[in-house]
Amino acid sequence: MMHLPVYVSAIIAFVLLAAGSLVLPDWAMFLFAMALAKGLVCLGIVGMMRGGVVSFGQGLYYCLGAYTATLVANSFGVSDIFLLTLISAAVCLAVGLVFGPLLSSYRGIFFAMLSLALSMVLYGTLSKMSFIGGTDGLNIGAPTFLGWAPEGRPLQTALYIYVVAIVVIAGALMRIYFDSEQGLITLAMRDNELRVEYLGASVRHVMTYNYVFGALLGGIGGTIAVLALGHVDPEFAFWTTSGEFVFVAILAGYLSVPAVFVAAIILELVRSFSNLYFPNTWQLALGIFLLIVIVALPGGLGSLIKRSKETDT
Amino acid sequence: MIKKHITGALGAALLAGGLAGPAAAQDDTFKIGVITFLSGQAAESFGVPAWNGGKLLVDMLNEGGKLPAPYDTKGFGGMNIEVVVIDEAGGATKQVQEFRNLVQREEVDAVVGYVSSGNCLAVPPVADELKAFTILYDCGTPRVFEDGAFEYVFRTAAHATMDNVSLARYLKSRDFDVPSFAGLNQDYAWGQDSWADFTGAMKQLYPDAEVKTALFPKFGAGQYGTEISALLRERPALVHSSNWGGDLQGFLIQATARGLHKRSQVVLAAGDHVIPQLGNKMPDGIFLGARGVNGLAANARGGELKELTDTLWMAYEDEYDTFPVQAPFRMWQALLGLKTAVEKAMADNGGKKPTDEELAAAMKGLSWDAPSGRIEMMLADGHQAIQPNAIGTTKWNEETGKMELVDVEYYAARCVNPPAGIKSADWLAQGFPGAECD
Amino acid sequence: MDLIATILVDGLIYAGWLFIVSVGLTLVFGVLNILNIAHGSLYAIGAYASASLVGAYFAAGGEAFPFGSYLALILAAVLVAVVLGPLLERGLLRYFYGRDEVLNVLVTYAVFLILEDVMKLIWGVNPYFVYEPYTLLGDVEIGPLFYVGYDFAVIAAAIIVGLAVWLTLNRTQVGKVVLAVIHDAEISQTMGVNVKRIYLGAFMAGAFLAALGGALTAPMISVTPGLGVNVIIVAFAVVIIGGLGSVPGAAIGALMVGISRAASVHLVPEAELFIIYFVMAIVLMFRPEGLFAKTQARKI
Amino acid sequence: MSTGLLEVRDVQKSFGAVTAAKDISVSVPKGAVYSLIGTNGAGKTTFVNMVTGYIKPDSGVINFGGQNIAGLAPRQITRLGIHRSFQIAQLCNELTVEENMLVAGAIHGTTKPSFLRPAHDKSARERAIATLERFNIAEHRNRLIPELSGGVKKLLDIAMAMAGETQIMLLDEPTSGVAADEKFPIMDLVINALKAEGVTVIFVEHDMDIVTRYSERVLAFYDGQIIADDAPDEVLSDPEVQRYVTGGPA
Repeated sequence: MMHLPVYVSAIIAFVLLAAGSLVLPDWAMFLFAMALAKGLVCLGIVGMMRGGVVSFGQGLYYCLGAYTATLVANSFGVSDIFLLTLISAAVCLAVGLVFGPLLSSYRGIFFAMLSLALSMVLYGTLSKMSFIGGTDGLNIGAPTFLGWAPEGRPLQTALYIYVVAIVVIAGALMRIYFDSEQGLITLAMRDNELRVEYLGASVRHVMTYNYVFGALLGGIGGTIAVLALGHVDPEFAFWTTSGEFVFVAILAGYLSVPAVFVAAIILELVRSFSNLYFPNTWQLALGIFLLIVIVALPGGLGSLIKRSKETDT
Repeated sequence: MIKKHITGALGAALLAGGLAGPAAAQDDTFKIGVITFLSGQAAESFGVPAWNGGKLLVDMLNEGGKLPAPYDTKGFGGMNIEVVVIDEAGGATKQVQEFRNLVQREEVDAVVGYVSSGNCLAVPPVADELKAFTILYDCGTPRVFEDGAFEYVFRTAAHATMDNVSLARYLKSRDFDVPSFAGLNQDYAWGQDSWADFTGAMKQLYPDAEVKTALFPKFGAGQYGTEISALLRERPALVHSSNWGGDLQGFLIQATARGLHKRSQVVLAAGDHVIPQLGNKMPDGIFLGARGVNGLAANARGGELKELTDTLWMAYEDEYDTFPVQAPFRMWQALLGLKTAVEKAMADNGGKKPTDEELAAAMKGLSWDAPSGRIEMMLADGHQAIQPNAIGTTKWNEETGKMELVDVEYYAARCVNPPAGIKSADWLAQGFPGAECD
Repeated sequence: MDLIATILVDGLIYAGWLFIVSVGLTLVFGVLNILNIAHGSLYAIGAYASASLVGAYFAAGGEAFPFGSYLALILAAVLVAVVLGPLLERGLLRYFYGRDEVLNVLVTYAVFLILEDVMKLIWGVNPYFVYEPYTLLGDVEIGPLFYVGYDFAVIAAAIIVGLAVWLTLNRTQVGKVVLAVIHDAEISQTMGVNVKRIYLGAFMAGAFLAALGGALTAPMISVTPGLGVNVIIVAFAVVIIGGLGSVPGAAIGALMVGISRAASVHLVPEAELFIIYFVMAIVLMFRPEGLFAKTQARKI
Repeated sequence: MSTGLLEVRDVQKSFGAVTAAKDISVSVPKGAVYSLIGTNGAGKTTFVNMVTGYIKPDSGVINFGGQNIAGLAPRQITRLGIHRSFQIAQLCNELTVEENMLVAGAIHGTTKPSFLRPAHDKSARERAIATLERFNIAEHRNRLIPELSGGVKKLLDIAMAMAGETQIMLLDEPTSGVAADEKFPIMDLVINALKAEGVTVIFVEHDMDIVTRYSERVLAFYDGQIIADDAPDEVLSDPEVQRYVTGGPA
């Protein structure tokens, strides 16, 4: 069990991913940037999965982050990507802190459904608000980077590097958290809440932490996605969007952090190419792919990568 | 760090598979990316009929000599037309991604697409960023060019304000008494905007009419029992709806069964496309438009464009056993506009395949004939089309067993569309300044 | 007519429809512990099948006895259950029993995606209509309002379905066995219950009810692609409100949603879209597991 | 009767029509070893559950170190120093023995559980292994829970409860699910380890040999009431106890 320290693997990951900006064609760089942004949201779900719950409503924060960034950019003329990310993250953190304690006493399908209901309420509200575009949504201009306003390929590259940096930092922090004492308590709670409560730890607190981290990551992911995309609409909070996030999380499993981002990229590629080659039956192709993944990889991609524990009893 | 290697290898393998995109189009072919609904609710009413019509046109153009002049030349300026079709379902995020893929991976020469106004708002900034020539062929929201300006993006169909202004004018010209009216529209931007446009136009033409309930059932609701009860209770003289597709069919079936059309005049902003499916289940005496002189209204019009209209009509009926409604007409006006622009650009550049810049320059302010009438790129600095419109009344012909459109009124493009330089909402609020009606 | 009476009648009609589409979902969850997103697809397939079957009935000279089309409607639902029930349950779902609930939601989501396209491959994208059954039962005049007799037939169908399910579960031998399986599948197995058969039966019943909902709705709508998406989310809300796995819960949930929605359309039309989530959020706030949920067994 | 570490006074609890605890009053002095006997449903586990916060009594007072803990959450009671083990060992099946112990250590460390400090820290592991060694199960440290024998599971369950500053330990049937020949060795191990740390012990037991051998005082439960509270020999020779609990003279 020799492990490189987290920061070393983070630097390696950053260099490898950043090198992509030199070789990837434009469309792929965009696809990767989107996939990584969505991967951040999924990483939040993975954090909750470690505690035994799955949010079917992460679209709430993805959408909230994206709308916050767009409204701030459009009403106050803020275009700096760092500032926008910070503001959206702060808003999502605040909302997460409100809903986190509320949701922390729900488990299983009820947690999934209540989180879904919350995101559907946002979806419904935004759809009704025609003064901010209603169902058509809003556009947001290209971001600037501390005063630098690139266009074309440099813009794509800058955005991509930005996403990569955030992904690597968030990934490393989550890895540290997963391996920490709190992280182990989360895993224990997934197994046996009663035990954890009778050891004197609050299951609800742990649930709340994980939910709030998920909210934060969801908001950051949504902000980056909207800046890359240039457009946000209430669909960001629709249940099918959240469903995709859950799918990526399940595809990745909860063992490995890099697997989350690999899974996100795989899903984007599969979707894009099935769209192109089977325009009439892409949903069928996607559905079959989903089933194959669930059947063939019960522990997720991460279980392929991570050392497998001896479980023969 | 074994996991890094494996993930790296996996990524690389996927990438290698993914990056090997098809080669760029040859100089003797013109490749267009077509995005339209192939699944979901808009597939049946718009996406599929539009592309059914488009396919016919592309085949006829590639063969050459199948259409009346000036469209009797082969392909686009002699180039063969090649098409990549993408499903529009799946939301704006997916569409922006697919747009990039079409332009950068498939290297299409032009993109023609988008029914959903959300997608029409999301795509143009990207099109400009990529400098990719793009035609929005169907969507209705005025916001595309009223809230922004785009170099490479054109819309070859009039925006939705026209539909509701025409309806109000139709009521007025037929001296229809409207003491009160109510609305039932789908709960998303299209329905909300249509209702706002209709009430705006009515305020000018029927300032005393009382506005009763405005219902916005969920998109795809299917069940309108409660809404119909509300409309029956309120007894408005007129019920406005911009519903389309399954939502419109469901509403009409349920409303007709409960006699709503006998109590209130029903007016439909875009109702023509359900006629082939509903047949005599569509009650007589409904006022409806087709978002342009499309479908039955175009067929009844005759005149100079009869030959072109008949070409579409007959080819479509031959192939699909039903007559073309609004969607294929709009696809034709987009593709014929593209053909005109390509050929104009080639005349200017000495016959080479035009670049996106040359195409955009040629398209700007262009006008051309389509089965739906003269299309003029009049608004938004030559990027937004206006076109004539028509409203008619449904009447079932027992002898032929077909639904007909009677008492059709045709409106000149400049009568029901705002002039350049004014937003449609302002144009409505100010009482249609600059409207040129015959 | 009084506004309140209108709201009640409209609400009841909608609730009847809601109950039929959600009771199958709650039954399948109760027995198999699977929250089936593909329930929406089964609903849509039921609508298509009934459109085809009723269409065929009239094409074969059914005009002579138009009421036979109601049999065709029900037969369509039976067909869907007999063909797709075993295919999905034996062919796929049984491999996922006992696995994580949320994972199983994803499995059925995949089935939902697949079935969406399969429907398109079978029936194309053109709409199907079978309005004959809708108008056969004549009008009902209540005060100044007209209703269609069929609306009340849907309420009747909902009551029959509810009673049938409840009586089967609580008053028959089969029902007792099913309840035993719901309580503890493993123990039932050791006591000689053929759990496999119960699972298959329950899933087929659920599929039948979903398809029946679609079949009964088909005459009042145009059957087009995308029908299933909207149904599933409403049905989810109803069963969550009522408590997953509870038949009376589905009935109460349907009534609550139906009547509050009708009130909203008549009084505050702007709120219609929220009302269902609003009711759901309120109920969950006070009863985290829904109104009629089974209490969870204690661990010690 | 008011010097005990744990003072239970007039505690009542009923579930619907069933009375699970009727006027329960007990005083347990510091360092004592008490056992609870009674048939199933007599109220022993209800007593344990009320003291540890799993069930809230309808009325009455449970005093611990001068504080009424009736109605507090299990977590809060645990934090005060009252720990328990379970009839069915409550362990995390997907973790190894050592990791289970690390969880307990992380929660009861000198500082609050950290988001940054690695759970598998060297010192944390050393502490975990030391505790495992005290209960003689260190050799199993890298195995997963489902691979363990019933006895080892019980020991781990108790070892985890001992990670904190335990003052009172309630053992709910420590020898149930344990092979017959392991029962005495396990009880020896557990009682000695607990006594060595001065922990007050209350255990629920059906085996009267274990009761007489290990406990200083016995509480006999019948129908939600305590029918005897005395030294083991006295209680076991009590005719009422013989009639309702042990089923005949011992």
